[in-house]
Amino acid sequence: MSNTLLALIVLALGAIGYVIGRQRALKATDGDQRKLHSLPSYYGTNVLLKTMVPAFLLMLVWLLAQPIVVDRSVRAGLQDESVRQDRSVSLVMTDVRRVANGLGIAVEQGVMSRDEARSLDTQSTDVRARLGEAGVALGSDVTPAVLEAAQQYRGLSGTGDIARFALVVALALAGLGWGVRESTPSFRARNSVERGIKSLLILASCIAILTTIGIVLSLVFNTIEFFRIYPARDFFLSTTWSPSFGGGSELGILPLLWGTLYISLIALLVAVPIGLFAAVYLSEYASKRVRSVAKPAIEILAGIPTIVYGLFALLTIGPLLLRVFGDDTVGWMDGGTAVMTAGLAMGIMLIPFVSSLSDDVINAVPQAMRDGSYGLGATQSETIKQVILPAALPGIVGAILLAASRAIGETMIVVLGAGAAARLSLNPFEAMTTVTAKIVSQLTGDADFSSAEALVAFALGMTLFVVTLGLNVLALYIVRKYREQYE
Amino acid sequence: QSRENVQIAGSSTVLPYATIVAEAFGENTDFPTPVVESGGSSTGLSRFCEGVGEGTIDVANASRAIRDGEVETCASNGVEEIIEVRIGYDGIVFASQQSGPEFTAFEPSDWYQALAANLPQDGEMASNPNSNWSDVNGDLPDVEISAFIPGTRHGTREVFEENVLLAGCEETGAYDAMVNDMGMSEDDAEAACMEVRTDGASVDIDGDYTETLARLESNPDGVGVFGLAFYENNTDTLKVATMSGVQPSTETIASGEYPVSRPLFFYIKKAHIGVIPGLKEYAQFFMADEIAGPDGPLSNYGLVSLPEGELDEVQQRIENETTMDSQS
Amino acid sequence: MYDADHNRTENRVGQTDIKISAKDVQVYYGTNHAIKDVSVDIQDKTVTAFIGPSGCGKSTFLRCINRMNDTIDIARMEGLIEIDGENIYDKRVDPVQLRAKVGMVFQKPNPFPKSIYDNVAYGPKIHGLAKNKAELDEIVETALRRGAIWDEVKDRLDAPGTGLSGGQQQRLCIARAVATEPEVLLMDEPCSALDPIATSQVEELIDELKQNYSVVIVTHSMQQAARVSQKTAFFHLGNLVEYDDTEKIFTNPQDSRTESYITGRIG
Amino acid sequence: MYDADHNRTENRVGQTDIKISAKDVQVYYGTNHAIKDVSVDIQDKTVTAFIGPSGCGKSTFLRCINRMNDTIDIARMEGLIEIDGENIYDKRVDPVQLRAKVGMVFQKPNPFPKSIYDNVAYGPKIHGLAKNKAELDEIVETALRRGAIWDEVKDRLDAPGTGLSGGQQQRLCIARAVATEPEVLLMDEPCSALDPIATSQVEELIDELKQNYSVVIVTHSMQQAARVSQKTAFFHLGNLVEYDDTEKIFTNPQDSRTESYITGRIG
Amino acid sequence: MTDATAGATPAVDPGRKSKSIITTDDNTRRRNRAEKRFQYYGIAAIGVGVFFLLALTFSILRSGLPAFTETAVSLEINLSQEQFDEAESKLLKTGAYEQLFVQALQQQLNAEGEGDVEVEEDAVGRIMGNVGSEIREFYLANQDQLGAPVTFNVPASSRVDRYLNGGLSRESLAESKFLTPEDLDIVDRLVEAGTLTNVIDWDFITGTDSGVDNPGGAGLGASVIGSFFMMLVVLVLSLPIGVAASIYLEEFAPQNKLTDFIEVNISNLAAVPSIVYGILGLAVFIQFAGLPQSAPLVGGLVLTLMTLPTIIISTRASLKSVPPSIRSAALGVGASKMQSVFHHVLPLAMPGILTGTIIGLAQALGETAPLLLIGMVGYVARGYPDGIVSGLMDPNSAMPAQIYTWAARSDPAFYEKAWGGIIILLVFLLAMNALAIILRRKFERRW
Ligand SMILES: Nc1ncnc2c1ncn2[C@@H]1O[C@H](COP(=O)(O)OP(=O)(O)OP(=O)(O)O)[C@@H](O)[C@H]1O
Ligand SMILES: Nc1ncnc2c1ncn2[C@@H]1O[C@H](COP(=O)(O)OP(=O)(O)OP(=O)(O)O)[C@@H](O)[C@H]1O
Ligand SMILES: [Mg+2]
Ligand SMILES: [Mg+2]
Ligand SMILES: O=P([O-])([O-])[O-]
Repeated sequence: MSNTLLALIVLALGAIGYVIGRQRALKATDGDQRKLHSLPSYYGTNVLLKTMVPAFLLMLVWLLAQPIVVDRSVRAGLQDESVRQDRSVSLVMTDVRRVANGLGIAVEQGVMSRDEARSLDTQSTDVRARLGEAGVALGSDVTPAVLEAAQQYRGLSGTGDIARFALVVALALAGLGWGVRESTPSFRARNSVERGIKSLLILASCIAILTTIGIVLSLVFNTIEFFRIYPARDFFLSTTWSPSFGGGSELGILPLLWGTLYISLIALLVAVPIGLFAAVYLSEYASKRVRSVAKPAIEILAGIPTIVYGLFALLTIGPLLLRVFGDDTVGWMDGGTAVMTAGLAMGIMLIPFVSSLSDDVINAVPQAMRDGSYGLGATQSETIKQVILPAALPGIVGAILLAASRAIGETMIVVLGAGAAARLSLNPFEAMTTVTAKIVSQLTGDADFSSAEALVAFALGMTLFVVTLGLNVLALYIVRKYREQYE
Repeated sequence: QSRENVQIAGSSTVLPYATIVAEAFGENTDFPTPVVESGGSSTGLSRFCEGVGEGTIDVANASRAIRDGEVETCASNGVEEIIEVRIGYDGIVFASQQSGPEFTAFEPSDWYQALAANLPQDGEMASNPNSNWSDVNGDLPDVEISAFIPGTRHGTREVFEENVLLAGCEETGAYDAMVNDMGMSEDDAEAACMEVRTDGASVDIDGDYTETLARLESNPDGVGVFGLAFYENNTDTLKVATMSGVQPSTETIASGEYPVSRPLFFYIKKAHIGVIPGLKEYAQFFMADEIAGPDGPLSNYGLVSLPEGELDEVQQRIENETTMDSQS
Repeated sequence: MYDADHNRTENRVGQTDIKISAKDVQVYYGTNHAIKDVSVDIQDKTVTAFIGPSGCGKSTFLRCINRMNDTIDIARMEGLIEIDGENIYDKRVDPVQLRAKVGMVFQKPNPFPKSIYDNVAYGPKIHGLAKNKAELDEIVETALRRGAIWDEVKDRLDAPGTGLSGGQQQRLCIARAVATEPEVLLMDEPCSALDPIATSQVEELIDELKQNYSVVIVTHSMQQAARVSQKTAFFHLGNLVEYDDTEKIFTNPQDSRTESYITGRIG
Repeated sequence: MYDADHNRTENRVGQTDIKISAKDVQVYYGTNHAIKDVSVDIQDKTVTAFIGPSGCGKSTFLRCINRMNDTIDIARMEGLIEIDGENIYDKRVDPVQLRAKVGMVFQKPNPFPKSIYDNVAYGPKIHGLAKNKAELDEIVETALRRGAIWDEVKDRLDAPGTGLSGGQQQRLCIARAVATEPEVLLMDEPCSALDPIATSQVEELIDELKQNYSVVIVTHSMQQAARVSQKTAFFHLGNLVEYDDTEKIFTNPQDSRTESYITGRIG
Repeated sequence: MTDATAGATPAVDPGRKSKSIITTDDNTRRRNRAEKRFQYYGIAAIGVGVFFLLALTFSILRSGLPAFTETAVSLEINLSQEQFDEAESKLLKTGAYEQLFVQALQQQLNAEGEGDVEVEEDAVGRIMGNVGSEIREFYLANQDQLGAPVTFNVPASSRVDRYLNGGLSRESLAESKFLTPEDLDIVDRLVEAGTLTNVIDWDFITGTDSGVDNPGGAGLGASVIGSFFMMLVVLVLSLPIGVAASIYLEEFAPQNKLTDFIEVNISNLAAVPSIVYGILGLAVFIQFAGLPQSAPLVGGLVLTLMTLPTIIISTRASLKSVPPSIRSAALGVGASKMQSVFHHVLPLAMPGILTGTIIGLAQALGETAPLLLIGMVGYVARGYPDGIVSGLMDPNSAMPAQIYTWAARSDPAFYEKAWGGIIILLVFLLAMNALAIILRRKFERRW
């Protein structure tokens, strides 16, 4: 509640700052904005940013830190006496927080007065029952120590809340003052604002790095643990994948990697040509009406849950392929689940990834390029193939990379469509499986979570991460080399 | 903020029963409906063992007993007191399409001979020559072997390997042949008994029983391994085969006649009792006679409930909050 | 190859075969009536200049002749244009073949984002004018020479065409257009970004082209029109005001507007 | 607002304040040395013409003056350019402010894919030149008038700027550039697509601008250079061959290359 | 030149007949055929896409539409205070109410029946779905109705529903313990009497999940809300962050090793299996930051991280495709880089950005795996949140998670529910995309 209020106050101060900053700058030049370095709105925005950004940052940090600090000090008080023999401090703290919260709710609902909440003791009151009246359920009766700690908790939090409120508002005001003082005609407000925005942009791109670090960190420890109990050599070089419970599993990643690449390849062989042709048709040939219907329609394919594709692969594509390539005809295929089955279903799913994005970039190629080609007597398809697609190449590569990534990361279709067999084979009509599918199954299975069979999921994840990283570096390198010719 | 609800995670085999209980618990008590996550026994236990406190789960469902290594990890993370609750048994049945070939009776030996990677032949291990069920046993239909068995991530697989494959291996004398004639160590022989062929006759299913069912749907000659509850819910599309002459049912499993079954569990963090409202009540509710007893909704759904005495003992254990180490 | 025929064809300049014949052409951009009722006969083996103030519809009319207006959504054309007696808006006409026959140099140079070589080789390749790489190389070289840009780019044929200076791009586009050997060449201000020398080289090219082909050139330079063209058409506000022998237009215009324009009084 | 100062400043034409001073400027495109060692002082309130054959580096040098070369990845500049005594490549210099001060009309017209009005209003808007809509309208109208295009577009200010004819686009870009009231205006062949009348209107504009500002114009027309400029610089193969009073360059060039060029012998 | 070229193109001679444009020559015919082929490939590609869309839609609709109806029993019962008190004293109160209802129905059947065959209570129990909680809820809220007749409309068992829909035959029930062929006679009687009717199952659209033995009570409503809050988080975070990151990388970042590293990283993040994001989310948001489990906020954050690469990659691709002349034009009138990007480049790149957003959100909306680890898959029947904060923080499920759990349940009725859920998911998706698609149309232009 008070946080919402605080946020609103800061927002209001920001708005006020905007107006003042703008006015002050304008006033200094008697309303002639031409004499200002920047547009008046930049002066306003400058003040607004200076008012709001530090204040919100402080508020955020404080909100994160206060519970920790309060926790720490209440905890210190509990340490000696009251930690029940069989309870860790953290659980007692859970109780303390629950009671403290309960008191808060009770006060809010008028079940208890503020003083009462402060002076309550376990002898004279059944705290559990009183809190029950306010709809706060407690797991057990409240001990005096816990109640006391809860009251202390409430006190500290209350003080913290007030201090936060005051400091945040003060900081906002300070920022406002600073910004307003700066708002002189010669102040480079635009540069200042743009610097601020640029920092925000940089911050946004850092999130990608943070995510990467997070992923690596969340995988790496268990991966190390895995390699401690399972030889890395076997993991990377063995061509057999056969986990079992009794120990003695063989956990070679090669067949899984092979399956991943094979299935992704087939999916891309389906999705890229179909997607590109669809994109080309939509952007170059189709009438506006057809385009406005077909494009979003195809995009639905990306939104159909993958389990549907999995079932579609299993129940429709598999039997169909079996009829064509099965024992009755050429005998390449033994069962309905195969690399081909999953690859086809996945390919369908990936069509919109390629088509929609490529359509947008193709559409963005300037008309002058087309005119130039038509003017030479090129047919539309020649123009597309030789002028437009090369011009749109960077974007198309991006789209294909996205589709490839999605193919590598897909699980459900593989589980249902490809069969679960980990094998190294060239025949696309055989069952295989992928790294991702095995990550999911090893992670969510029945194996002992500290065993190699479960930990291998992390090693698989880590390896896949490194492998795709390598592939991406390669892709970047190729694109760069290719692109340099053009720009 | 403090957590209001009981938080449960773990086995997908226990999940159905847990949902029945959770729904009833929410409807019949003043506590909020517990949250039951699926994700597998292993995930559930690993989260269970992350530590104590509100941010961790209170109960882990498991379709197998917790392992020593896991207990150690738990302990090292401060989860020292665990209450083990055995809720009943899960029967494992062999079923095929209602309209498919006549699979009506199996012996463990049939399965062993059909699925083993290698069979002893003239004092040597040779790769399994059987391609049709009738090659294995003349009474079985003459259709290609196509079995859908639980993948290695499933606890069911372990039961299948031990109670069916290994049993069949011993029944046919293959085990003895390996140990005595070929001079294999007992461990090696056991491993050889349980090694499943990879030429496509047997398909590992990593997903749920619905996936096995879907596989059968696209392959009418297939035979699949299911949980009893699943089969009972799908008698319109599946027909079940006897194993060693015994028809699977809650009664034959409870009595121990039917050979393939496994116990199901959930584990409670004792430290959370009294901290998380409703935790103990949930466990009590779960194992109450009206729920987990032979006439309760769980049994009605397909859980093989605990025999009378055992149920009492479990109820007692919950009541007294008896932890695992204190019972042993 | 043009040179070879030079002598034989020289004498036929001035003949009056009609190559392109437009009748009552109207062009609308949405509701904007950009070309009003234009009828004109353009002769073979002749250079025809289109002059007129900016925005009067020269480019628009030019684009009608090889149906480049088709690519502008909002453009709508009415009337009849015949080339060699064939209605180019006939259903059976393949605009691709038309455009191969009627080449075009656009007002704004628009090199492809490809190498200089590929820019020029593109047309010959799609029309199958070269049997092999060596022949193609030759075609490219010849075209670049005729576009008066060979010397500047011969060492950087692999560099992107978009990295050239404005005038170089313009000449590249001219080279690109002549490389496909069109029968009619439409040039929309081909020398606007060229220095006098390059301009005169292009003018020479035009002169050479007219031995065999018909060239239509849009220009804002009266001098240029007078220098290179045999016929001149003066457009004003979408109307074809006057069309006659160049000499006549520049010495004795019939319409007062024409006179005003060439003497620099209306724009 | 320029007109207001017209009379007062008239008499000061011909003064020799140095506005832009370039010393030893080198520009490389990758390994291509496009500008070699160019030093030149450009005076205030003067029109300076850059002439030279196509591809000699005029545009490149022009783009150095307002640091538009910064946007070309492979372009690298060395040397010193000062405007009003301040090194424009100094770290503290804000290229944005520089470009607001040094306006530019590009060789290839590049209107924004927005309405004509917005094309012109964009600069004044971001520089805060108008207090309100009415003022902005006025600025736009004035700019379009000065760009000699007002009459043609006044009825279609909401139409997209990209739907104009080539010459109209060019004038729109001129209007857009003058709308921001730069102190220096760099014009890269501003009249290349214009008819004589429009050209003379733009030349008038240039004449008017020089009362207060400094104008640099690239042109291929010797006549135009002679007409509008007071100073002329002749570039050749990346070198500044000669820089002097226009009159002198055209009547008595010092360098033989200059002479060859203006008499039409080298290109 | 002359010599060299004369041989090259002998076709040109002064008196040559100029080519007709109406009669096509061989070369053009060949090229036109290629053109036609190319165009047909395009049409075929679209056709393939649309065909699969239709095929999938058809199978989804066929399997899912029955989920929207249910077979309901309407019955008037009269509960006394004593019966109420007794039921309330039980541990399994809902069971007691159910029994009362079943008894009432049994009585009615026997009363109006021919009298010769007694209908067993068990048989009636098998016909009914789980009805106890509905009845209990009603009487807890309306105790004044005790002792007065009240008509209830409650679901019959899922098998009865399937039988009446033609999904079950008598023969197939031979082995079933949940419904016997004989029970169907009673069902037929009830249908004739109008006690059993087919009605729209509003609970399915608005309700929460139910236990596995109660398919009639299962609903998707709460998880729609869960998904809504998740998507809200995803949209609010991933679009601005993704666009901001792309702008920085594409327009401002110096070309150096670091930005290359970031670029490669982002493409790589797109290839990280979604369950790994779940692992990350569990570690960072739940264990480290202490956010609650099963909360849509956490789900949204995880999906945001997962969606970011998609949005960044597509945004960068479309920023790249904006021609440089636009940037020069803006810089040339003295716009700052920031202004040129925000005023000119970004609007032109908008279609691509929106496409990336549509695809990214579609992917996020249908994703289950990462939710597995942060507690949103399973049984999370917590009903509706009462505000934004509670919507974000209270445990909830999400549509794909709910569908996934249903699809794994034994009772085939849940399989139907899963497909029905997919229909709702797609409707939600379409609604979500509609705005983006309209916006995209507005921004699309060619120049
Ligand atoms: N973006 C670029 N990348 C590489 N080289 C370039 C680029 N722009 C120009 N050049 C080269 O630099 C040299 C000078 O080009 P510049 O554009 O300055 O010529 P210019 O004098 O303006 O010619 P024009 O009159 O034809 O416009 C030319 O050789 C040209 O090919
Ligand atoms: N794509 C278009 N959309 C709408 N109107 C257009 C388009 N192209 C040209 N116009 C308009 O049509 C008229 C004729 O334009 P056109 O380009 O033919 O002029 P032009 O004679 O070539 O002029 P310039 O010498 O300036 O190139 C002009 O009023 C112009 O604004
Ligand atoms: Mg034109
Ligand atoms: Mg230039
Ligand atoms: O999910 P399970 O651990 O029971 O296989």
